[in-house]
Amino acid sequence: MITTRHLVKEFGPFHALGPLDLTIGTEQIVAVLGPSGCGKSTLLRLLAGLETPSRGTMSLDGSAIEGPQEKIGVAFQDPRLMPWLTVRENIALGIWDWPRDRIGPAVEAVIARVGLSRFSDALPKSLSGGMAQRVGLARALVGNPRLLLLDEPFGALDPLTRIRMQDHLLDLVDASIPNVLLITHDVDEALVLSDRVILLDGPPARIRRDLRVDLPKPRNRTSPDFQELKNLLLGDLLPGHGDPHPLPRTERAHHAP
Amino acid sequence: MITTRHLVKEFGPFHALGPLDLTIGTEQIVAVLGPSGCGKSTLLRLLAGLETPSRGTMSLDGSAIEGPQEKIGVAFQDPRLMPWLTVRENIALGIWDWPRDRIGPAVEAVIARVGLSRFSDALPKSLSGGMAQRVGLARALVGNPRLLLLDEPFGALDPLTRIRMQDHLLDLVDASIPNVLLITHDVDEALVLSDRVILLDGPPARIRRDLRVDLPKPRNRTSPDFQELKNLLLGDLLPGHGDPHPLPRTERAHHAP
Amino acid sequence: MSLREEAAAIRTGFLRDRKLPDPGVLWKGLAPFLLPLAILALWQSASVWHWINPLFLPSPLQVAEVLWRFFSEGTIWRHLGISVQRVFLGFGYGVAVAVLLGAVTGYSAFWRRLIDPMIHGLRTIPGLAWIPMFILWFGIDETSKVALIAKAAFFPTYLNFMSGIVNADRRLIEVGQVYRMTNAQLVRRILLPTAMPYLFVGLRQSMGVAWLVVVAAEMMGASSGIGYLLLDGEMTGRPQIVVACMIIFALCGKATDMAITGISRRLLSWQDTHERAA
Amino acid sequence: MSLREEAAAIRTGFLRDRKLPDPGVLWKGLAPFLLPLAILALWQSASVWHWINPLFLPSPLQVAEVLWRFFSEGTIWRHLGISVQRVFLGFGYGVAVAVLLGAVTGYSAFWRRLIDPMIHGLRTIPGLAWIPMFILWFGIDETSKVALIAKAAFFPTYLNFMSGIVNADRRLIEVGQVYRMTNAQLVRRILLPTAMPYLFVGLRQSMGVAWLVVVAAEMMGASSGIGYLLLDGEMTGRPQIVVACMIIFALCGKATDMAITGISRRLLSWQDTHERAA
Amino acid sequence: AEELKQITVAWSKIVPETVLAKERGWVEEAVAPYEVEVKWVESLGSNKTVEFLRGESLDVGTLSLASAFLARANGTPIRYVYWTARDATGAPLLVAKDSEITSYEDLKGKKIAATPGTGPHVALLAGLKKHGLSETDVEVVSLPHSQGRLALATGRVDAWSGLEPDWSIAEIETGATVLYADPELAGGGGIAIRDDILEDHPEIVAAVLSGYDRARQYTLDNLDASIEDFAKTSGVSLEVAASVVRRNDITRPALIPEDRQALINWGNIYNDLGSIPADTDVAAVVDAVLDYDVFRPEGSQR
Ligand SMILES: Nc1ncnc2c1ncn2[C@@H]1O[C@H](COP(=O)(O)OP(=O)(O)OP(=O)(O)O)[C@@H](O)[C@H]1O
Ligand SMILES: Nc1ncnc2c1ncn2[C@@H]1O[C@H](COP(=O)(O)OP(=O)(O)OP(=O)(O)O)[C@@H](O)[C@H]1O
Ligand SMILES: [Mg+2]
Ligand SMILES: [Mg+2]
Repeated sequence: MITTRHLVKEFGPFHALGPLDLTIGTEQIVAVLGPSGCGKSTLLRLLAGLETPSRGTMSLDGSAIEGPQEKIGVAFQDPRLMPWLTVRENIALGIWDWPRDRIGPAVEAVIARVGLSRFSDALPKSLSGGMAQRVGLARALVGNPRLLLLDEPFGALDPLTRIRMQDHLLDLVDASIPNVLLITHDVDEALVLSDRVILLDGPPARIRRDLRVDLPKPRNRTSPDFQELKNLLLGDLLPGHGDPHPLPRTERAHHAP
Repeated sequence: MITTRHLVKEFGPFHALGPLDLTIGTEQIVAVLGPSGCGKSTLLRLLAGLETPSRGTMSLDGSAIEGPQEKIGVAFQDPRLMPWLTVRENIALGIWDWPRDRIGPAVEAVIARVGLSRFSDALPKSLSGGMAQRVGLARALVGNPRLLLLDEPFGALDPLTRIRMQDHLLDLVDASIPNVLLITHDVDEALVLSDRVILLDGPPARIRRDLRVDLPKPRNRTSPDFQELKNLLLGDLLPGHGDPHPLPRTERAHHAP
Repeated sequence: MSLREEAAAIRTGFLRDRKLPDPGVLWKGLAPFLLPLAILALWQSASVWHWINPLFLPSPLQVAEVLWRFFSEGTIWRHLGISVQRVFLGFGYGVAVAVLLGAVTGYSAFWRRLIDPMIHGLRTIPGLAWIPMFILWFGIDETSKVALIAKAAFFPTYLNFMSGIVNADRRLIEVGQVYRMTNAQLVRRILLPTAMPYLFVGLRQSMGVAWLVVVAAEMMGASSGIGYLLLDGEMTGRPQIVVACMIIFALCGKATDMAITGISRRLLSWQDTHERAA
Repeated sequence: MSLREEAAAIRTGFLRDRKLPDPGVLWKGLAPFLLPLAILALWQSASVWHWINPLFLPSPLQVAEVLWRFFSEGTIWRHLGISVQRVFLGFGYGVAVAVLLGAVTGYSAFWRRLIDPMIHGLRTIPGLAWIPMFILWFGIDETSKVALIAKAAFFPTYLNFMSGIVNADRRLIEVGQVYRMTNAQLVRRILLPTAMPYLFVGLRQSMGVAWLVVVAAEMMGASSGIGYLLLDGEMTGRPQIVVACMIIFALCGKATDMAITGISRRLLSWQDTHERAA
Repeated sequence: AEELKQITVAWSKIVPETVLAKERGWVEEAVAPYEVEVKWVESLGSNKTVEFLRGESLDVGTLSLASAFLARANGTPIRYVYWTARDATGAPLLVAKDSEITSYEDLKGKKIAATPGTGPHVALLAGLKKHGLSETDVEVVSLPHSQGRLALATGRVDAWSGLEPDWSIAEIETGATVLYADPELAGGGGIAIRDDILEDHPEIVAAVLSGYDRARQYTLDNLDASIEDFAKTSGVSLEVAASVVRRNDITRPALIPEDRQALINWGNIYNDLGSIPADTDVAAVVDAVLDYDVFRPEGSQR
């Protein structure tokens, strides 16, 4: 349960976000969409307690967020691995305060799920981009957080790996994670995974559309309801979506008959 | 014109790539697809002259590649901006050896094309992920290279910005850039932009499929030819694509009737 | 603004910035002086209640008297001037050579293999042992003093700068390589800026060391300078002069250190570091 | 293998690794000795052809004689042993305090404001001026010598380590904060490893400085040690002893430096730096 | 020989005559006819002076007799030509006020401070030998003179072999007393000159010495004023200055044959100590370093 009231973030003279009033309740996965640089990561960082708001308040499960809260998992936009730790040790950082005998099995399990068992002793400098991203994701997931903040977690993954990771996320959400905030640029991904889509505009980030996704799960991408929602969102994201003229050429081609 | 013969790359005991025999001739844009960690970036880095092959040879326009060659533009998988330089200065690095009075206009032009005119004096630490990626892209483009090596250059961009960038790339290719090697995870993007798609498997990276894309330009995503190629590639990338059972649940949903 | 809103605004710092004086500013300004003042108080008590033999540690009052005399008579300025000149010249020469050599050995493995091991051997030869050679090579005038200071100032900057370049991030260097920068360009545009944080640590240490060896340098046939004053106080058994000189050294050192950190803060503002709270 | 393939394989290094001896290995092994040997040759020529007054610079032969006597008579071992002990103890204490304090002031702005400015003032007070106080506080036995060395060894490690922590990448620190690490954990798991490259530069300098101040420390109530030997040679005007001691200092310093860099290479193998070619 | 354009001469705060000569410009006056410039360099102790002489950065230095011997024996070509002050004894061994040590024998197992290589150190070792003790019966700790004085005052050492002005400071400020001083090691300080200067420019050297000697004469004639001057320039208290100046014998500046034996005594100890090459002919070195002819005051008995 997240609430923000008149939340504003300024970096010096630069107005990056808000005022934002937002309430996230029982929706398990909330997807956040928006143009590059609009303030999505800033919102996520505020909720993670890593930025202090310039004005306004925010709270998680009733208590004010004034710094990093307990049991939150964050996958940053960049992998942020400790270069001196192996894959296994990097993931273990997410549960550093667990009893020692529980850390090992938990880490091995999540390493297997992100498909990096062969690389558990590798150092970050020898990982590929997508592998590093999965390690960052694994570190966010391993602690069974009550709130999971994911900043474009699947951006550097190939289709199959991406689907596997999405599945793993859905499994975890079914099992234990009550709230997920997922930043993505992929409208399909947002509609397949989430219960609600928040479309931001900015900077400064403001809510442009707040969409409940009430489609049955698992989602059917070819259903008319799905297509309707998708067109709605694409219409917001791509000005002139639908009519051929003001669009750039690749998009024009996309929608040619 | 790129040729590799028996190209092999090993990192210590780890066999990352090859043996790879590849010839890229008149195709303007070649897309490289493949699972995460299969060796795509390694191939690109070899061609950029940043890694020495363990075995085999490679050549560009007839002369052996034994280090970075002249007039090559590279957008790395991570933005790699110099943290002490502004956006403008970072982009100018790509043409540091140009006469001073030509640098300024060239940089301003490309900044405008990547949509960062407002931020030309910003330092990297105050950029969003997608903005940083565009700066990295701009640095690769600014010098009118004869070979452009792009490692997932649009991964962190929203749909509209992505389309704008793709368009810009196509404009440049039409105007002046003879060869582009584009690594991407997006099958649609590969088919919309490229003349040839190389699908890698690995590690070690080997060519699994080498596909000429002979569709008319601009590409029509809804045409049956396009769909056929797309299904072919997805079939390679997603094992069991087409039959419902062995697939994970999101993909299953995707292809439900 | 509603009462509740105002409360929230105050809590989140919106109003505090505008209306109330920030206690943080006061603390930031005063903090550096608390410890020296505490030590001064302790020292004063020690001499009032005779905890310490005054032969060793003169009272603050005695020292203050000496300082007062130094500055009111104005004799100190000549000494200070010449010492500052020696320190700055020695620092300048030492650091210039260190930056040049550090760039070369940091960047080129060839030169590093050839020169660097030797330098680390020389680094641990005590200054005292060099003095006869410096007298031989440079005589006993200003040259030898400046050279001795330069030699000492060389090492910290060299080692730090060289390490900064060796430790530079491969990923940024590759950018320069892809765009076929010449070695000089690579050093100037990429390695030097990346190594800047190290360089400044080195410069701060070199400056500190330059002040430290002034005394040794002024043992070499000087009759002016703060180091000379200190030596003189020591030889003729006047601890109050020694302590007064120590204080002057501390203040001079502090002043030059603040100048360097001031410059570094400006030049390194691009760093994405974290100002951690109390 | 075809002829063309073989040629290509040799060119790309495939075969060379296996069949031909690598000239690089020889060069790497010999390079560090070239410069010292050149200097030795120069020195020998200088004394053979009398370029330098032998009063100042004894001939290599004279120095070798002294060294030979030192080692054949065995007296040197006692001196070397006691000096090594002083250096190691002083280095150990100084560095331990530096790491602790550096972690605290590097991490906490509160403590940094309070303590750090004072330390940089103290840093520039010459060692000579401290000696009376060290005698007062620690007497003239081993304690005061070790303390003087520890004081000198403290500063480089402190400044480097503190700077390393202050310069730490915000993005990695945030990871620790998100997972609510305690301050101690954050320092141990994130700040300390990030600051490690700086720490090792500091350690190398501290060790160097420890060797440098042995002489000053052994001025203070010693009757053994390499520094004492050097002083004695100096006071009685025997340059061959002075130079012999300088060589011993250089070798000792080099040995300890190599030990530290060896450890650092091992601990820092995770770094993504670039080994640049000649 | 080349023309001499400049002559570098030493002064020392603890040798009042040199200060006087420098401040009044008497040396400059004396060498004026030869058109040489005078450059003054302050001496911070005998061994520094030797270093400067050896490095040809100094032509005329002030140092102790024993140091001149040591330098010569170790190959520095200098000659000792003039006494600025004679001591009746070698450096004294001092003990703290009310010390329980009343005889040399009490020193057994005690800590004694001295600066290695200096006259006081040698005097200490000679004294030990004379009293049937060896270096290993006591603990000799090396400390610079001023710190030895402090160490004695604070009880860190039991005895200290010292030198002026620390000797007087210790006596006056902390009540230290002399336990023993050896008349056979009579010595003192004076002027030494590099051989080459002496050979090439004897007349200029003579002129410099006459400048120093004028200051000595003046001091003898105006003792109280000199003490005050000395206190002022050196920074020691008036009482200490008086003690130092009065203890110095400045009435006999010329070298005399009796000086030879005193220096041979020093030389033998240095030889025993190993501070000079083992095969040194002490007497020969003494004869080489002492030069009786360079300075002759008008109307002296020789
Ligand atoms: N410096 C290195 N040392 C050791 N192994 C490496 C190194 N660089 C890459 N590898 C390994 O080589 C393989 C290929 O890496 P590469 O970066 O080329 O993958 P990729 O295809 O670009 O993957 P992604 O799509 O995730 O970026 C990976 O398994 C990686 O672990
Ligand atoms: N530390 C900072 N200092 C100044 N400006 C900042 C800072 N961090 C972010 N900004 C600015 O705030 C705006 C929003 O940044 P943010 O990272 O939240 O974007 P985003 O929506 O995540 O974009 P992307 O999709 O490209 O990652 C950007 O214009 C950025 O320039
Ligand atoms: Mg972002
Ligand atoms: Mg890659």
